[in-house]
Amino acid sequence: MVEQFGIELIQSLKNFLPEITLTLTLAFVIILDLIFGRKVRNIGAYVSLVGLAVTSFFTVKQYGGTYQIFRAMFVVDSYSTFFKFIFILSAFIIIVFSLQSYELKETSARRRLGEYYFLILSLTLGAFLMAGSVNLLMMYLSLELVSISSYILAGYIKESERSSEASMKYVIYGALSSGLMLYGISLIYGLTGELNIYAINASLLSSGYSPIVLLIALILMLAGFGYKISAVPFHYWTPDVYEGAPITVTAFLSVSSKAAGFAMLVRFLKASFIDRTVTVGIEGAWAIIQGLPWTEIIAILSALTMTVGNIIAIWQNNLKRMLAYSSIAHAGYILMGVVVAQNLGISAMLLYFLAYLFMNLGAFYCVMVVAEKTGSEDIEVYKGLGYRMPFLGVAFTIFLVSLTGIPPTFGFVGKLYLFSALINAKVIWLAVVGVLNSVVSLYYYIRVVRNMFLRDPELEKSPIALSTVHIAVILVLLIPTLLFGVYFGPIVDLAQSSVAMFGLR
Amino acid sequence: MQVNLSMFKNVGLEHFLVVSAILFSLGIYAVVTRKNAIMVLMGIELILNSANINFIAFSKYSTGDITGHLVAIFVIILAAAEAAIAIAIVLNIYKNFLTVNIDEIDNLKQ
Amino acid sequence: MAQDTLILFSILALLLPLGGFLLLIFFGRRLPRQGDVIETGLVLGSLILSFVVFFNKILNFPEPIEWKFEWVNFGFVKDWGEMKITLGILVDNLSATMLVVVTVISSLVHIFSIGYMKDDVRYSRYFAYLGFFTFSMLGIVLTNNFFTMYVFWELVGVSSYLLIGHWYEKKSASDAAKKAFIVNRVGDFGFFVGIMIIWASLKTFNFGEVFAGIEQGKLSGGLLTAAGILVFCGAIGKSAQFPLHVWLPDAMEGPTPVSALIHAATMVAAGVYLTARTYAMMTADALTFIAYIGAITAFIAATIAITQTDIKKVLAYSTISQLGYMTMSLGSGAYVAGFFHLVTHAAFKAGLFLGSGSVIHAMHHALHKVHDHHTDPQDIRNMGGLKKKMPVTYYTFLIYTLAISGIPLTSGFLSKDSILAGAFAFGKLSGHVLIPFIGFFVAGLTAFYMFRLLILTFHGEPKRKDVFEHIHESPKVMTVPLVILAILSLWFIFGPNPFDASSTWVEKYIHKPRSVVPTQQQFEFNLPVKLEEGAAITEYDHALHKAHIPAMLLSLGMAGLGILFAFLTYQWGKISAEKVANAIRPVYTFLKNKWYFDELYANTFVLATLGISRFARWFDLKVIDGIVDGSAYLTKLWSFSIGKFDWNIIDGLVNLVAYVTGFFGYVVRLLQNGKVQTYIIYVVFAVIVLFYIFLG
Amino acid sequence: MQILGIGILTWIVFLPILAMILVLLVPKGREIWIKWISVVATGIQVILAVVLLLNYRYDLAGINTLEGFQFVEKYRWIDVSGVAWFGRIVIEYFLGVDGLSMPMVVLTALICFIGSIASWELPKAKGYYALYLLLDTGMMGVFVALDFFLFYIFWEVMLLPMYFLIGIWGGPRREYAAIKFFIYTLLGSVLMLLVMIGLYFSTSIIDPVTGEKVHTFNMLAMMDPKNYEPGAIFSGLHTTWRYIAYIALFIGFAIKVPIVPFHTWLPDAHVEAPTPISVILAGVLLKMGTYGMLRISFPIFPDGMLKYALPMAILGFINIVYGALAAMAQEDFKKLIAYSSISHMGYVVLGMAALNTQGVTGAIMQMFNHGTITAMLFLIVGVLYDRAHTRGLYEFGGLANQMPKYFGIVIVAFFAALGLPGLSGFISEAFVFLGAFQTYKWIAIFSATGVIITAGYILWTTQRLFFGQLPDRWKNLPDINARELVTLVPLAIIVIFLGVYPSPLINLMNTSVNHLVRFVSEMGQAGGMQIGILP
Amino acid sequence: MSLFDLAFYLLAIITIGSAIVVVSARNIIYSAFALLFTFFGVAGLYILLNADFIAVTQVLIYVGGILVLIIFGVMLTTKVFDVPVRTETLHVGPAIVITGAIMGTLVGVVLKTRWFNVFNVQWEGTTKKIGEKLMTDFLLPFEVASVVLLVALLGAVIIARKEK
Repeated sequence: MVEQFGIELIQSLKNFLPEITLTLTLAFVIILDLIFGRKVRNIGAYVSLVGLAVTSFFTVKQYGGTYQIFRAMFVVDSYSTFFKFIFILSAFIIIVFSLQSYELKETSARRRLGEYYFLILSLTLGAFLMAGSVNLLMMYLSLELVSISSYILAGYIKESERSSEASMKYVIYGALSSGLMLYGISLIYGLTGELNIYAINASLLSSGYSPIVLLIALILMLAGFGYKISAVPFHYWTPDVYEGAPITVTAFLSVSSKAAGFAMLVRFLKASFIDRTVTVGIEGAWAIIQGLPWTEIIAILSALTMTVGNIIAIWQNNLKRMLAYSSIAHAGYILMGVVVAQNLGISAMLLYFLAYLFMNLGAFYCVMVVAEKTGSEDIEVYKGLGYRMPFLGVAFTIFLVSLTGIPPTFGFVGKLYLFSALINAKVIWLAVVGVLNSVVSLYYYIRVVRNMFLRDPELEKSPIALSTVHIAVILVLLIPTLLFGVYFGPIVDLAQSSVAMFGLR
Repeated sequence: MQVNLSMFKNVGLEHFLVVSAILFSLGIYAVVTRKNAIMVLMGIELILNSANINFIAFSKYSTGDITGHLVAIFVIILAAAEAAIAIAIVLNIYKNFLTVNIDEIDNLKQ
Repeated sequence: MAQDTLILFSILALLLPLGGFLLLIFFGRRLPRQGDVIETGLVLGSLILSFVVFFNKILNFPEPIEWKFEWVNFGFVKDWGEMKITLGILVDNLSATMLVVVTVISSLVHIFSIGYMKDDVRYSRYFAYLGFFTFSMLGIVLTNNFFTMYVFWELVGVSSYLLIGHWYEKKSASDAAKKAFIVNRVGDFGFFVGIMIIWASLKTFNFGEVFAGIEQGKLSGGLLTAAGILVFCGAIGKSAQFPLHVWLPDAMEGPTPVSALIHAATMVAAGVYLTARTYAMMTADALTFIAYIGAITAFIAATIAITQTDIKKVLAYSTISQLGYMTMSLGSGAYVAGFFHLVTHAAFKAGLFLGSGSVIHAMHHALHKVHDHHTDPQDIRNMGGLKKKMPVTYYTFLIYTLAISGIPLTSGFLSKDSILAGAFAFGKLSGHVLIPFIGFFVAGLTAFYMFRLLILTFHGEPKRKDVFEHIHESPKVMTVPLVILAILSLWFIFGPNPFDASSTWVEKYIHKPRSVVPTQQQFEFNLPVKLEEGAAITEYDHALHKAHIPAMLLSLGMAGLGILFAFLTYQWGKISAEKVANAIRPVYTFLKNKWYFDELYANTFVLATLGISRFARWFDLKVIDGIVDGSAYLTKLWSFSIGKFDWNIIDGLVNLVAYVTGFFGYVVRLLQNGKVQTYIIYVVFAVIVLFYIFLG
Repeated sequence: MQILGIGILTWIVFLPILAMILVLLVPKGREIWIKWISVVATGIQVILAVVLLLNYRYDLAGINTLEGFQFVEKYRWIDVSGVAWFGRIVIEYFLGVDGLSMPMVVLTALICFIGSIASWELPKAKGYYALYLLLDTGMMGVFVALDFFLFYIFWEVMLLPMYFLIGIWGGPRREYAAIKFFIYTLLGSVLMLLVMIGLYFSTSIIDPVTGEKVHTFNMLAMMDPKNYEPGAIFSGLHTTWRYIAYIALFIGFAIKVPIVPFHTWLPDAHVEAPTPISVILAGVLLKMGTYGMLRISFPIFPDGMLKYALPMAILGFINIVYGALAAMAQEDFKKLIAYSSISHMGYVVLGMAALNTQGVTGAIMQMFNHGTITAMLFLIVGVLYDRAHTRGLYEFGGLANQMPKYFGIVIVAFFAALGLPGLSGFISEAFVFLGAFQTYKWIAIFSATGVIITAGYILWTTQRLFFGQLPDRWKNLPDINARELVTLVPLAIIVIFLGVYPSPLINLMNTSVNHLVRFVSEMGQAGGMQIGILP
Repeated sequence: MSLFDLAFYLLAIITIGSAIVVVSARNIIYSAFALLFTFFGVAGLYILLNADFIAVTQVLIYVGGILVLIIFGVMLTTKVFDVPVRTETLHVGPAIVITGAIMGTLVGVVLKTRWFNVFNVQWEGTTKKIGEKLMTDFLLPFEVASVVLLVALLGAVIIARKEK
């Protein structure tokens, strides 16, 4: 028994290489920082970049296979691998951001850079685990790992009141939601006697269950997920934290932890609450289990999320806060992909995440650069900016246009596929809400563009130079945003083949 | 809702669940009402405890295996970790604001 | 001479003036003498050509000659067949005659203008426009289909617009031009609707094919009548028939030769020509309508003319009344007579205008000499006794006046007499006795006011001695046309016998077209009845024949009376005009103010249109944009109540949505109060709500 | 036919993009190069359009048959070899012209060329011309795209450049106008997007290459009922969803046309935009709405078209009369012209609603003619505004003597606008009415009253501007200069030529038009529906 | 009424009563000490559910760790000695409403549901089983937990330590 378990363990470890690499990297980061931190300030960053590179190498090798490891605690499949790509990419980009972030340079944070990168990596590790875990306990653990890392990151600039306030709100809010989630888990455990989502599904189908308890459990768990993906009405922390946290962290949270939350949510719903015995007419559609209308719940959350996010965003004059609300709205869009309960929706969701990665990070980066040059995130400082730094102006415009979802940008393709999913599933009302929302969103995105180009600079008129690094980073984000906007075949292919989850069609 | 009066005799699963439910609610009450950040943390601890009671009770009565216990252990561990972080953050808040009353800490809004 | 040559000539006649126009409009100022000679020469050229065409047609070709070409082709169209529009030229006796009339008058006016417009600021432009007009007019004459008819119809409208507004520095001039165009547009609107009916039901514009189609019964009943009347609406506009006659008097703002050419001789007669062209498709009801319109017009205009004091206004109203005459005669079935009157009237009315022109010219210069720039050179109350100073003008003017009053030995006598005969017969047969009655009454009125004009202008003592000193006879270039026109207004031009209209070449060569209307829609007395002598003649022809002599006598009587009264009043002063006027003051003022037509229209149609258009604008700005913008008041109130909100960006449709979204945004935003525990309450609350929503 | 191995349509569409790149590369202080590059590029575009015209085959119909299209370029653009549960996704790069698009292509090339000359004096030339050329590509693409997705891309690509062109180079209220334009159009196009996706899922064709079932955005495929999958949202005829889709599309296009009551963006946009952009807006952009209806709404939703033909005709009537009346009350020259545009586009709508050869031919001719005429009008306004810096109609008078050449041109344009025979405007209006009358007697008659009102405000404007006494402040207004003449005279020539001899234009389109009319009416009648219920 | 039942009710009353004190006491110190009793009560309940190991862990970690931590927190963030440490409460009204709602719902559901209630296993000593499970099935969570603790540790230090 023991040696048999040993073999099993070896197998598991083989397929666990990316996570192991990450873990080792974060250990290295902290150690090397202790040793060389004085001399090479950014050693942590370089180490983590290398580590991420290695991780991505292993991840690429993993792509396509589906394994279940560590005694059905964790799976490796295309779905999780796709998300891992996203986490790696965003972590990579964020670290590059952080290398130039004035917030980290000019505050006490500069003395804690090693730990900063350590936390970035630990968050990424948590996200990896979230993407792959198929056991409620594992889900809870990895969620907590992500949360704890992000609490600290949010409050990373200790002396800044905004930052620490953000972290405090975050921790209280997060702790409560994870508490609710845990209670939900406990109910499910009681109902099915299982923690593994496949087993849960099996027992739900085999032996009867009380839909009421299941409903409570689901809603309580949604509180947990909803808080991670900041879906209305669990979104309240988002604007405050996003505004308070250092901008690099905000950008990171807006992509990585959101994506992780979605990865976990979708896997959980799809694995536990569908009826695999029934076959549906449409290819790639799932049958929902009896008595639990979770698609409706998600649909309502989605509509609420995008609408609320957009209409509040209209009011924001602080760019960071505006982007926070816009990220809420985007969570709403992405949820549309879940509503349809079809693989098409999931592929659309994956596609959108890729788009969202580039355009959102791009927008945040532009805000960061501007904040660095002008010292403010207020929309006022953007007046005439398009003439003071034309390149950034144009790039920012393109990112915003992409966020609005106007061709020929990647954002449009993402939206196109989300709406396609909805219409294919005949959920027209939500599609209409969606498109109207994207019109509404134009108001506040275009507001920035207007200030940049249609207004003349008031205080400063002198042009602002961008360093080559800035330009390079922007290009890295800009080129995909445009290229995939006109030629998205391969990406769509990737996204569609990445919906394959372990043990599911 | 009809409740069989026999419940007051032989204590069973439901009793523990009810206790945990009450603890849960009290926890939420604490989280919502108490101004002091630390009290809020206490409330959260109550919630976690209630969840734990569920796990243990279920694993005794419903599933009959030990899994619940393990979950409980991990929950306790995480509770500790969370508490540590939370307290640290609260201390930091205290450094910056010289108060730990959450409602006075609302610079970030709207 | 072959047919194609004939066609070729007529096309040339058509195009020469156009060439002149293009030449002058582009290079006018650089040409010698600003190109007036060139233009005149070209028109004379087309005059000669049209004479050639005329005689050839009359003598060699009894049948109409038509030349078609395919203009556009829509290809093969579902349930229509091959849809195409063919245009072309139709030369029959009618158009040939008209061709001559137009070119003659036109060239004479050209020549006259050389003198009259001598030192005008836009001399070349003036001649260019004249050329353009001649071209368009000839187009109307020569066309063989409704489409091009409409096209040239509008084009003459434009040229008249340009010429009326020739002195556009004067507001009155540009106003008159505008008025003329728009009023005409109203008529043309009807004309176009008529064309639409014809096209929709007969699938062709060509006159011949249209008539053939009607004969096959493709278009009949009320729709046919409607089509007829609607087409006639064009005539109402152009020929200034009641109720659209108001533009013509104002049109006198243009240079006098223009009035002579366009607003007396040719263009306004185009309406009559159109009615004659489409005569075959007119049903009985349509004809009655036409007859009454004509009669009413004739009467109204005549009554107004009595009271006018502006020499050109008098002539203008007489023109309207004469046009009413023609229309009436067409309506009452005297087809040939109507057209005949058109021809004769063209000559003497042009003459009258040119004569008045020469008077005005003289007056103008005289007034200029005495540095009097306030007196109106056109007001007959300042004239008188000009007979001695400008004899040529006077005697020619006299001949015209006799002609228009229908005194024997003049062309007017012949045509007018047969018109009245026609009216007489019509009244007798159809029972519409009002028509002949008005006819005769107006004959008298005409004689009266024309002689009033003549007397006041030329006879008696000059009213302004000082001016009178400087009056001179106009130069040759102006008097020669007068003489020619005077000759043209005599009987022998048309026929040997001054008392028998039927002996004239007009009556010989121009025949009433056979009606294609279904018999039940014709007057029964127009249906051919077999009489003993082989020829199929209608009851109407019979009555007409019998009506000649009485009509002649009666009309002579009326004219005589009119002239008598004129002399009694203005020459010998036996009757005091003032007394009469005072006696019937209300009537007098009513007539003096032209029956208040202008005021009526100004206060109804014009006002309404402007009102509606203002409303439309207001509606756009306030209501639609208001709905869109969210009305200003609310917006202000709102932005006041919620503090600063960037209305620049979220504006527009934008505003309504923004207004709504903004509202919700504001409400929802209030929830975001920065207190984490409040958030938590919401969350827990939401959880409970969600639960209970999905429980049921 | 190809140039350097690349299809001519690709050239004509993407030439401006190349020029744009060149423009962006031009170093600072070399503004003149930028101008020349753009003018030359657009000029070449015109030449290419002429080449197309010369090689155009008049006997091909197009509309719904691939072989009926000319200069076709059809490549797989996006081809997602599918996963089991979701067939293949095929988006084609599919260009081609037929009788509907050919006139529009010529028009676009011409107007863009003239516009680029007219833009000569504008500041910030680099940004301006870059955006201008991008806009050019967008418009040209819309008219030649035969793949709905491609069409949509081009459609949307125009938005942003237009927003900037109005917003940066516009008049005092430019921001408002720009955003209004942007929001309106986006609102319309998102509706279009939904319909497009719905169609995409409803239709599927057999891939000739692999023989498998393929979803496609190919418009021609969407026009064929056989390609609709049973049970799909838009399958069948006369279903509620199809009607809803038709209306959604209609609104999407109506906003561009614009049809009352979606028109209020137009006066603002036109008035605020700089002259060349107003020219582009009125000359080309408005046509895209009506073109979209002819190219997409009618053939794909013939049932919806027939069901809502009567309301459409009524809307056309409202446009004509309402626009004319509103124009009459304006005191700003440019605003007046803007409203006259609304009125004139009403003729197009009426003609299309008639759905017979003459009506549709008239409509397309009106699209072309209005393009040229209104371009002239806006240029004319521009000429005056550049000199006087005001557009108040009440402030002028007696210009006829001051600026005779200008007066001459204006008279041509004005008379063309009021539909004077012999000028192109008349022909199209006449055909529209003749066509409409066969279907809707009374609507046609009522609409014809618009002609009178038009005459009213045109002549009134002429009088205000040119007649009467010249105010002293304008004593030294220079007459129209050479560059402006270069922009105006070609248009004037076209207007006159087409007014006298419209056959070239008609022959260009009538095969296609006949085909379209037959196709739509037969398709619709298949569902037992026919047009022409007299109101 | 067996001894088991008696014990249960006793512990339940202790737990809930002290919990009520926790949430309602005005003085933080009181609530802190009430929390102590709650934890003990819960531990007792664990023993009733024969989860001996968990009970011990509860006592060790909660009482020995978390509670001490909390009290430290209280000490560090309130001036204990000069003024009595009071904390006000806010929006009690809504709080009572939602708490009542939740409690009612949960209790109701708990009592109404027919739970999968078959076993009544009596473990003697769960420690060994837990150990085995921990090393086999729950190996991954175990490792992850260690990472979580590491992160927490580091984070706490980062945030709490004084900047020099």
